[in-house]
Amino acid sequence: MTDPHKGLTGLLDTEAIRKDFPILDRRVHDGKPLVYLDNAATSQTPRQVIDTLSTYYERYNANVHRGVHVLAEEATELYEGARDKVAEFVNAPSRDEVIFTKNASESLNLVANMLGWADEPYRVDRETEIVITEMEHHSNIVPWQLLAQRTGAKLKWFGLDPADGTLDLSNIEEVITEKTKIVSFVLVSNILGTHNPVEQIVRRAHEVGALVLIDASQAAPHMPLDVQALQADFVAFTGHKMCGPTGIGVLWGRQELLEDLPPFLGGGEMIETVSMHSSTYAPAPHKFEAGTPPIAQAVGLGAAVDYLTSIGMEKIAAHEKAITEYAVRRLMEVPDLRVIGPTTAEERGSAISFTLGDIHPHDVGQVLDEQGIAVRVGHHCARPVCLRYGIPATTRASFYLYSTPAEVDALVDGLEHVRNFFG
Amino acid sequence: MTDPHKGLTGLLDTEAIRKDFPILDRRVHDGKPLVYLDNAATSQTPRQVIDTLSTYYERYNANVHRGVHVLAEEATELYEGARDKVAEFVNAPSRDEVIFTKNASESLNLVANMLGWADEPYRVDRETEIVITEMEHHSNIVPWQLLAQRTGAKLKWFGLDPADGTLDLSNIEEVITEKTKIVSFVLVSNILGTHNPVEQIVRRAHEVGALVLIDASQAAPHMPLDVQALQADFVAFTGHKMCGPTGIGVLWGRQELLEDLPPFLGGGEMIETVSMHSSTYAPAPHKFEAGTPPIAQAVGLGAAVDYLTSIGMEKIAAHEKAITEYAVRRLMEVPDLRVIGPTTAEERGSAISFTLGDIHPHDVGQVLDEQGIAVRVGHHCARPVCLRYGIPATTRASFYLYSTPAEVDALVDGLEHVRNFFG
Amino acid sequence: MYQDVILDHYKHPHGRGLRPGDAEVHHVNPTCGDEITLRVRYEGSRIADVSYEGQGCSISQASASVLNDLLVGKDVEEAQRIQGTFLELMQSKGRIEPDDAMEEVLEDAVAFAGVSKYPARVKCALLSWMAWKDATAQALGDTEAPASAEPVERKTA
Amino acid sequence: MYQDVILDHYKHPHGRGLRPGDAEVHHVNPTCGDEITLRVRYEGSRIADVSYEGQGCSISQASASVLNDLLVGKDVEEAQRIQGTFLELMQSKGRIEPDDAMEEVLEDAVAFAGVSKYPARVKCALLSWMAWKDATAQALGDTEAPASAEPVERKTA
Ligand SMILES: Cc1ncc(COP(=O)(O)O)c(C=O)c1O
Ligand SMILES: Cc1ncc(COP(=O)(O)O)c(C=O)c1O
Repeated sequence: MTDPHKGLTGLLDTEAIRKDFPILDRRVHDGKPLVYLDNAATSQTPRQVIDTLSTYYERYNANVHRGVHVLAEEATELYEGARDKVAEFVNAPSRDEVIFTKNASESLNLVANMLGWADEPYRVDRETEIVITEMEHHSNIVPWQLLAQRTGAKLKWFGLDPADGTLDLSNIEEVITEKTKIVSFVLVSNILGTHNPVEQIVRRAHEVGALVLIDASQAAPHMPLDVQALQADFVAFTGHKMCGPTGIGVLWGRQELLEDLPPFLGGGEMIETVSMHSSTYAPAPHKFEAGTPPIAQAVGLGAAVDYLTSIGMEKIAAHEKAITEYAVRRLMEVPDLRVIGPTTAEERGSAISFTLGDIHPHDVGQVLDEQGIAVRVGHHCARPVCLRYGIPATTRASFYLYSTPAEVDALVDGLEHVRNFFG
Repeated sequence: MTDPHKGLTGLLDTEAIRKDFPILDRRVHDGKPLVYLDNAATSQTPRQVIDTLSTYYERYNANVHRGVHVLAEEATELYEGARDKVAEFVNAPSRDEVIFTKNASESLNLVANMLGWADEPYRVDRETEIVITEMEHHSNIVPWQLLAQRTGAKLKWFGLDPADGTLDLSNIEEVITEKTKIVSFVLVSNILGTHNPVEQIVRRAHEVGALVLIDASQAAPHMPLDVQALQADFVAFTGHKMCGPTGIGVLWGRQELLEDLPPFLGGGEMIETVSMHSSTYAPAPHKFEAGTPPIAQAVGLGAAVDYLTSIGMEKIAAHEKAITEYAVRRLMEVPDLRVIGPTTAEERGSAISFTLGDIHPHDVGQVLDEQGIAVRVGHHCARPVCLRYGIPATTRASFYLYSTPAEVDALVDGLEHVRNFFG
Repeated sequence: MYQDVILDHYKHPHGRGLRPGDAEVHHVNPTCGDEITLRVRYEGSRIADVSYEGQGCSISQASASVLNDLLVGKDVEEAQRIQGTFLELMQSKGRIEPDDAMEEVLEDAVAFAGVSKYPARVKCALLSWMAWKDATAQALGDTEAPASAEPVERKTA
Repeated sequence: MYQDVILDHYKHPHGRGLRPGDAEVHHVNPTCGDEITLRVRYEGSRIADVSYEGQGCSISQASASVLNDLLVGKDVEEAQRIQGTFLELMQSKGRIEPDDAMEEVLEDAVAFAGVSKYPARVKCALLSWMAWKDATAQALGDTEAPASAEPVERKTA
């Protein structure tokens, strides 16, 4: 028997890495080993992060800022230290450009709301236009629909070419115009895996003076991210997809913008001085962090960033590229399987959506689950993509630094079983 | 020597309880035992909650809702189970009335924003008025200032009587009028400790058809809370002050209102169906929970609620009452000490603010800290109260279920030391 | 959860296809995209036909087939009782073990007991039943108006 | 952090009280409510007086007293060097152990080295120094205009 994994290069030492993730030892459905291929929905949490959270609550827990006692000072240092780590992780020019939110969705809504309440030249109103794309996650669609409804602005979008799962930018000059105030798009699609051409979109947006927000939720966990290289004005991502805890997200924004733009949520921590008649606001990032922040979660995200950095984002990207290449190749061998999205491993993320003949994704997912294989089925919060492809849903397998070629094999075998079961 | 604690009744078995809180064993500043009296800022976290968080990440972590694999189902059950627990904890008529947010500040902002975007009869606009009080936390002031600025509504408030730290409701009929759309006030003040007269305010508000939002951030941790008995329309509180993790808050709201009111943040999880042209929203509570929620944090809050319930909220309230009574009595014996707020233990919470002669609270707090005693100093995110009293700041000691009379003694001794030090 | 009975109905659905009816509804499960178009035809209070077209998972398709088997020929009151029992079973979270009495009422539909353990799938199983309930309300509400030869077409999304 | 030097200055502040000046500023530390009103008087580029009134913690009060000691009589350029050194010390997070050279420049102000370990208190120590910097900018900016007998009063919140 020839080794089916021969020729796969750039793989990480997953045997060692998997030891860091207690959940990967779990058995489900009467002792079947868990094959976790739902990483685009949420990643698993390494021991290092879990321990950081416990230690935080066991030794340092206090409310941050302004406290003069030891715990408050230590908790503040840990919280602000996490900001330093995240700033470095995305190569932010300044730590004050890193805003902690509760998830990527809040980050995206935060920008939409700032622009709705902003003064000129940023203000989105009935004279202006908002641009998104047809492959956005609902979290990068609905906030803009709400903003458009509430301000009278016009919402426009780039269409999707179903042939290869890429954006149709042929009409970029008509879509992004002098009226455009903001262009918000996903760096790597969570449903298609498509990696979008940042430079072309950013260039056109800045040409007309529009701001650019990049949804990097599916990028930050998987590749080196450099907000300066992206040349965007805002970048959003979420902790729970990058080995961090739930309840923490990030918005990076350019300092001048954060200074100029109005606050979103009001409350403790985000103020400079308050009287009953009026208030002034703290400088960014605090201006955008109302109330007690997700302290432990930020600290946990800091630990996740340390963990990922210790392995190396370049290496993680190479590992995933090898796995994705292998997975695409093996999946295309499954009869009746149709990949929804790019069919190369170049310029794509590690989430792979597909349909399997007439078998409904719910059934595919359920029968895979019975074999211990966790995939996601549905519209993956990107229903417009399904509408465009004329399908109700897809099955999606998505990989991470601990995924192995053997798990790809298990998926392919599982799909054979699904076909026989419903055949 | 007579036992100074004689006659204190209703105390909990703090020796047993303190074993649940690892941080209470900490020593600071060269081995001094930690005396943690900053519970109004944040409470400490019992082992039971810390373990629940670890177990969540070690065994069940997955994104909730719509998943067909085991982990997704288990995580969903845990998350929604936490909602059941919180609903029961506050005696909500329906679990669907419990919305998870990131903190109390988000809960309060959520209501302000819903009302700003609502249709009649809820809509806050330039014809209408908003009522708050002078003793609110900044998180219940700034959102309304922002709403007033952005809609043109008029912001009014009940003043504070510095003589006894209570609200001046003598002009209630002029403050709450037919134009009032919302009355938002704090149940127990975090700076004064004042417990406000709910019934009178709610009666007047409902008489004129205004909605009532109660900020129960300092009440939910300390006493039985019954949203039905309060008769309010919305109640907000925060997890980290009630033995729960950071990064989780709650908004309870009446079902009909949650059905009628528009969403706030847009994104995944909060939708029913999305197309590029328009979207429809899921029923409450999901309508108000955009994006991946703070899953582990909600589960942790559920564990905190279990913990508090196992001890009994009535008993916790009785314990704190005894401690507070003792603390007020002992503090009043300290020369030059002036309690800012009610000086009885009746109808007050367990946060006690004071000034100590001319010694600035920063100095008081710092010298107490050197003795291992953690108190908070400053305006406690309630600067209008300080303005009203004509003081820059206060020192605040605040107690919880694990606080002991001996800790009160330590505080009083510490204050003596402060007086000598700066005397 | 995939009982043979369910797979059989999925692979060989009973009564599938749209035939004339007194009312038509279109129901969608927005979270997974399952769809059904369903018509009912009454003769007095007796269900003369339930016809349907749709796309969706095995559970939703098999459930429509079972519905057709169970309800056609029944009086509306009895059908509502059956629907109520099925709803109860599906909302039981796996806690109801169907007994003989229930099996008498639900026949093949007892095979769905296992589905009730999977919250994400309960809606699939109920899709056609909710559509039938809705169509019936429309059809019987309409009997007061003079009976028309053309089926009434209404859509509920 | 409470060095005797600091406590001494706190209890017996030097140069406290408002006297005539060329410029006046009012600075507030919004997070803790510390306030200072500070005037500077220049004779050419020489600091003839720094007078102040304020309320706040021992650190902010002692720091103003030390400032008065250090800067009155100095030329503005030298004063700015001293201010720069003090700022550097305060932002050192306890990492600078003042050496003799620094002590030469800062004199009593080296006692604040310990404060730099407490982020919440650094602002207190810097309050009067920031006010002085601001007042100086105003006073010297104004020397171009004909010198006036009345002090210029400006407020910066
Ligand atoms: C009375 C009151 N309201 C609101 C808040 C805000 O809570 P959080 O900071 O968790 O949003 C607090 C605590 O900081 C509070 O004491
Ligand atoms: C591309 C993309 N954007 C945004 C989000 C929203 O992230 P969150 O749910 O953490 O807010 C997700 C994940 O769900 C995503 O995949």
